Amino acid sequence: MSGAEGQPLRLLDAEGVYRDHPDLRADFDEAQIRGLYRDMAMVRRLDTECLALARQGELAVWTPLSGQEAAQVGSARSLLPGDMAFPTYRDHGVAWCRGVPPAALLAHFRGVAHSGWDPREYRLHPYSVVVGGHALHAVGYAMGAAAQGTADAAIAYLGDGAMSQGEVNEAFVWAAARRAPVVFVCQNNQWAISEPVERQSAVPLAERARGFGFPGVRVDGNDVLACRAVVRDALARARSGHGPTLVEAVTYRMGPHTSSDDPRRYRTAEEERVWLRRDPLARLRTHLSRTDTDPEKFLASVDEDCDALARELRHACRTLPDPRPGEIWEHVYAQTHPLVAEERGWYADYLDSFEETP
Amino acid sequence: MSGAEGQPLRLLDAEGVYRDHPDLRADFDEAQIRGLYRDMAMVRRLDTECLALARQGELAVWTPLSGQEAAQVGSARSLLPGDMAFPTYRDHGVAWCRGVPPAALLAHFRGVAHSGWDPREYRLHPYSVVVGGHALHAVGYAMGAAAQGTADAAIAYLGDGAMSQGEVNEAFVWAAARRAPVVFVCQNNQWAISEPVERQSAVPLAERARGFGFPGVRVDGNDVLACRAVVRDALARARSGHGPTLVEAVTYRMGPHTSSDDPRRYRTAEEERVWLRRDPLARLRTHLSRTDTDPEKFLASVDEDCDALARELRHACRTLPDPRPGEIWEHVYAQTHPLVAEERGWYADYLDSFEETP
Amino acid sequence: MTTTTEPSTGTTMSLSRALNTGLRAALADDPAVLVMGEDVGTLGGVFRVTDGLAAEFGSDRVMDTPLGEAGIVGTAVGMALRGLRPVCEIQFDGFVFPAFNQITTQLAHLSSRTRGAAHLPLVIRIPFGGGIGAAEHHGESPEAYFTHTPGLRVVACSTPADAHTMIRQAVACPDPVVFFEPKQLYWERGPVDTDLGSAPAMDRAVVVREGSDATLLAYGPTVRTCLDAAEADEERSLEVIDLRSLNPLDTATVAASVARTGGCVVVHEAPVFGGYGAEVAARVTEHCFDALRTPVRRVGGFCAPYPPSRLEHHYLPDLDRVLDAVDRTW
Amino acid sequence: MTTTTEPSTGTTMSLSRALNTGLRAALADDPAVLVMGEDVGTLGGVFRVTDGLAAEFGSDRVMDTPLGEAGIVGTAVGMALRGLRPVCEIQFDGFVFPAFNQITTQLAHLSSRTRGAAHLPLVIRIPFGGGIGAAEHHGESPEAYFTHTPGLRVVACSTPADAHTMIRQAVACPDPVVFFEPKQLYWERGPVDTDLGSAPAMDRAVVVREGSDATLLAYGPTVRTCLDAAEADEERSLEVIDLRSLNPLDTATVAASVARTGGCVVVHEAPVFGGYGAEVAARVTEHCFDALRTPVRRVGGFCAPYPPSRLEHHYLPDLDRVLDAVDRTW
Ligand SMILES: Cc1ncc(C[n+]2csc(CCOP(=O)(O)OP(=O)(O)O)c2C)c(N)n1
Ligand SMILES: Cc1ncc(C[n+]2csc(CCOP(=O)(O)OP(=O)(O)O)c2C)c(N)n1
Ligand SMILES: [Mg+2]
Ligand SMILES: [Mg+2]
Repeated sequence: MSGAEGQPLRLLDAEGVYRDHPDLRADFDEAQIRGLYRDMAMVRRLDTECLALARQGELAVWTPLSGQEAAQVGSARSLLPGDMAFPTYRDHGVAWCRGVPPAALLAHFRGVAHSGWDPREYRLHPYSVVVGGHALHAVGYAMGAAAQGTADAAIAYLGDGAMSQGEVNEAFVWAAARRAPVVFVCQNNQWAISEPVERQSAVPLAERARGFGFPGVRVDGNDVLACRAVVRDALARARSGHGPTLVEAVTYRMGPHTSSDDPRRYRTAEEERVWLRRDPLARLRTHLSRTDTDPEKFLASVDEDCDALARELRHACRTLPDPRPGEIWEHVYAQTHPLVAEERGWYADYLDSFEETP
Repeated sequence: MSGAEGQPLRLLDAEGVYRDHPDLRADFDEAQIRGLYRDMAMVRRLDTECLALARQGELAVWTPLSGQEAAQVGSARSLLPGDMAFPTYRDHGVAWCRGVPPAALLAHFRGVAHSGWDPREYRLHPYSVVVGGHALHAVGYAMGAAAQGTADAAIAYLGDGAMSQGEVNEAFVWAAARRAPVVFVCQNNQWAISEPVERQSAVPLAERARGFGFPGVRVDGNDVLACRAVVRDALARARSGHGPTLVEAVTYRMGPHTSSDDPRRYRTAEEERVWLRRDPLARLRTHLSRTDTDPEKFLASVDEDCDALARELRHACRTLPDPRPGEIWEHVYAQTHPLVAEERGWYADYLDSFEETP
Repeated sequence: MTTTTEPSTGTTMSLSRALNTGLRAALADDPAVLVMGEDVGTLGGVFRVTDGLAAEFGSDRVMDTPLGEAGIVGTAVGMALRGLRPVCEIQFDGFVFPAFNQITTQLAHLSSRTRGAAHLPLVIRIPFGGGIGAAEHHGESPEAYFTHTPGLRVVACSTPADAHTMIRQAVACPDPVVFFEPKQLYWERGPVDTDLGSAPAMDRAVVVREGSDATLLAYGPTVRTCLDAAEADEERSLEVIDLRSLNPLDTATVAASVARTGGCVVVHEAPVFGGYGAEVAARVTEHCFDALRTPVRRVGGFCAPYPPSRLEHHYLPDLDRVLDAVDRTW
Repeated sequence: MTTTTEPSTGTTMSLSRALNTGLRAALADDPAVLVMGEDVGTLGGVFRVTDGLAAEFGSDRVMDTPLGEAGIVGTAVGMALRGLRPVCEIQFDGFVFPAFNQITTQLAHLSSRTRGAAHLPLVIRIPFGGGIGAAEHHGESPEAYFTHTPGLRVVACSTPADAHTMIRQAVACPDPVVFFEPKQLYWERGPVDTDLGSAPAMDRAVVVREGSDATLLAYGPTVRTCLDAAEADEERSLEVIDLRSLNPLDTATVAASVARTGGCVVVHEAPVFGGYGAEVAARVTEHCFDALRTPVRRVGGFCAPYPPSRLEHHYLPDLDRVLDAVDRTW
């Protein structure tokens, strides 16, 4: 596959017009395209809603994904059920595609749990807060899957900033040395908080891979069809024993870094406007409205689903039960640990002592 | 400059015949060539002598460089006095070229000091025991030199194994992002203790650089002229603000990893024989004997110098004074530290208490 | 009640601002000083500690770095070797670990390794502690990993006045300093005296409230907790010491107090087990064994990773837990 | 004198060999177990602990990895998440720090982070301690960095018998275990009983010498030092406890002894300041305050990086320094 340098691979142009690409197989039928659109619309709505909940103080913080729906949905919809995904804290679209109930995402951001889902059930690792900390896990997981003789693959999501972390580059070393069935998807959203991607690298990030001995591909991260095709092929390559691929999805974080961030401190409104015109949802919607058998009806049904999702989220957020104090100690160890038991007991008694006081 | 892939750049072929290379300026005169040969012969002798001292128990350990003289001397002789070198534990040839008195090298290996020289005086950082730990220092040093408006450069020595360390790859990120005047010289001596270089990378190590946005060059590390020319040019590039270069010097560790290692456990005698035929000293000697005005006389004088060096080393080793106990605390902090003072005082009294007992 | 750290003269400002003015002074005083880290330039840091400094001193002296903590500390070490005085920012406590190798095996060792030839006047600023409702790894207290590492000095400020003077003292110090800033108190306001003359030395503990019945030892965010506890205790007269310097520890000041009060409680947010309080307790016991009524009591975090924020008030030592421990010094 | 850790039955072998046979048994017992690290395969490890295992189990189960400790531990975490049971080797104590982020923020947190869904039965073997005349970073004792990290279990073996049983217990343990091996004792020989049935649980301390006048607490290499000291002391009857498990600490066994002897000395090679001995001292004091004649005495390394090897005998606690501390328990 080509495309580590220069123009990112693309199937839908900025006007939503579909153009074949010699390197990409893009045989998506109407149902698939509708599915991708629906996913993107739903996570966009999820995002808007959660940002609002954060601003209302219902969530402690929120990390918006708006602008990155195509990269996340296109890649995550390429996974098979047995594959394992290792997301960052911004990959709600990936969580959505893995089937994690939206309400389960809130636990982390409301501060009731570090992670709200069982990673084994959804084959989605918890969000990685330490930037890059999960890249090696994906490689190890993939090595394990290969050692067990399965065709399962792993996918590791990274930001452009994460590409500077030593551990992430070590993950590239290991993946290459062991030909691990892993795909690295770097969402280059142009910013690591206030730092533009040029501060991390003078050359396109996809080029990084070749130096480690595996292919890098630059794809238009706002074109869900291209993302879907590129990641599907990379996963197939991984599964068949040909080793890792780095996919750089060139995209944009349209909102703030988190609900506490103010992007006006470091970037221009003009830049934001330029990228607004590249909105991945708008692009697929244009395509749909040209090609779908009944776009109006379909889009209306999506809108309804979105509204329902928003209601569900608001309700879920406000009814999320607070954790019991005992949970502090509950899963520190799998096996009995006397110190944990002692502290836990002490604290329970300590709390009781207050209740006893009249 | 070309040569990140495929055949390493070379000026002297395996038979010691000089062949021009379109990419390399190689205007070395007789005095320079003699100098390079003398350096290589001296450090080879230093190495043999120190390995013997280690085997006799006079040194706790020794890390032999034999086979890597050309890579070390060729690169280090390209440094200007104001440049700073950051060596590994095996770069005695670099230390030699920086003017460190050979006896000062022994301190580390005899265990009387962690490092035997003043890095400011010789512009040679202490040997790096933690693999890769010094790569970022070289980058930072180079950034500092540039910030101060000087044309000083830094050179960081790395092994093939070190290329897998996250920190080393982070050093590549920083060097590229800041266009730091630093040259990375990776001596690919084929082995990281018992692990062949293929375990670290599936592609030539020099290729790593391009992915970070700077050039990588593969040079025949057993050809001192090529090493000298390549590193000189890379340093010139760094000095003139064009940023870092990675030089992979393809060479071979002809001896054990350390005096305690037994390479027969992991590599074949046949492999060692193949590389013995590529001995960097023999190669330059053949060249010299063809081109030098009076090779016999010159080589004889070098032999004498080597013998003198060996005597000096043996003497220095046996007369190296043991450190005083107080040195434990002497340089932990530059400024008074009550705990250090308290412990030091206590221990002095404690030692005295033994002497008092009759 | 002595208030040595809060001189009556001086402007009132937040702790974050006090650090900002301290860094500004350090940058202005010495062209070798530079500030570096993630988002410290254009953004001015996520806590605004470096706000405006890049505009004033340029992006080469207030430098936005690539995203990698080993890179930040490792290149800073290299710059220090070249004669600069870098002040590194680690964005949050939980993100210092990628730099741990550089800090532990390089920064802390280089002076000894070179027999004093390498000077490393390098400061690592780390916002630490919890109680701000943040996500995992944004509320931790990793100080004990550093206090056990010879070659490092470790300090923590707890007031705007100290923040200002101590950051300037740290920058001026010829040794590496790990400088902890209490996140929870960034927006607390207090007087700041920009004249360093009257400030206590960086490695001195300060009695911030005098008392006679028991001694509370704290640093960073728990100084406030202990002062509140002392205030709330109507029956007992509690002395509160802000340790300020964790390595070295000002044993003399601490021991003098405990010898007088006969009771001691040490309070921090980090897990008690193997925490810095263990060293304080052991050391106080070594010095004041006969004076102590009971063992030194330790109050701190539990043997568990820092919990999700809805549980942090259970995890963090508060006024009640401090007073409960004080009860147990009789 | 009880010698619970040295059963009379069993073959005699070196500690290195005892680990080797333990690992072999673990590999043979469970196909999910794998061994990984630098030079653990073909070479069999620089201390020959994994000698012959690659030949027997293949290079996929005894895996030579690229040179990077974060990579070793990080990929091992991933493999554990997939259901394997990796045993990682860190070649020397001083080289564990590049993996510190993985160990501290990932390995130790993942069970809590996933509310118990992620199991991490992962062992990190670390040869530790000095006294072998080696270069910088080959003689360190970093255990306190790990004991303060909730989520990790930390153990240290000191005899061939324990080496064999404890490594097998560690591999079988559902939690991450940091497993310290005393470099200095790799070639010490002793009996090994390969039947795990009679072995004490991994988290129990063991009284390795009974005594009535004072208690010496040690682990890893200092167990031998303390036994020698106890032997050499003709006037006093010294009890020696091999802590074996540092986190959790078997407080009950320790406190029972100190309550009886009234004197306590804790001995390790790591710097005393902020070292593991501080926790032991604080905890023993909390439990045995009234029984203690004097404060718990701590003997260990100094507030300095591990020195060049010609000075290590000054830095390391030896028989004399232990006995000097025993003197000071009266
Ligand atoms: C190791 C580490 N260092 C610093 C941080 C603080 N931090 C959180 S997000 C972020 C920027 C990440 O940028 P990028 O990788 O591009 O991902 P994005 O946020 O753009 O999705 C930083 C510096 C962190 N979480 N982890
Ligand atoms: C961080 C770290 N991990 C492990 C080691 C142990 N070790 C010492 S040398 C070495 C191999 C280094 O190989 P390479 O980088 O190729 O250099 P060479 O020895 O071949 O010169 C290893 C693993 C170390 N010194 N530092
Ligand atoms: Mg980004
Ligand atoms: Mg090598």
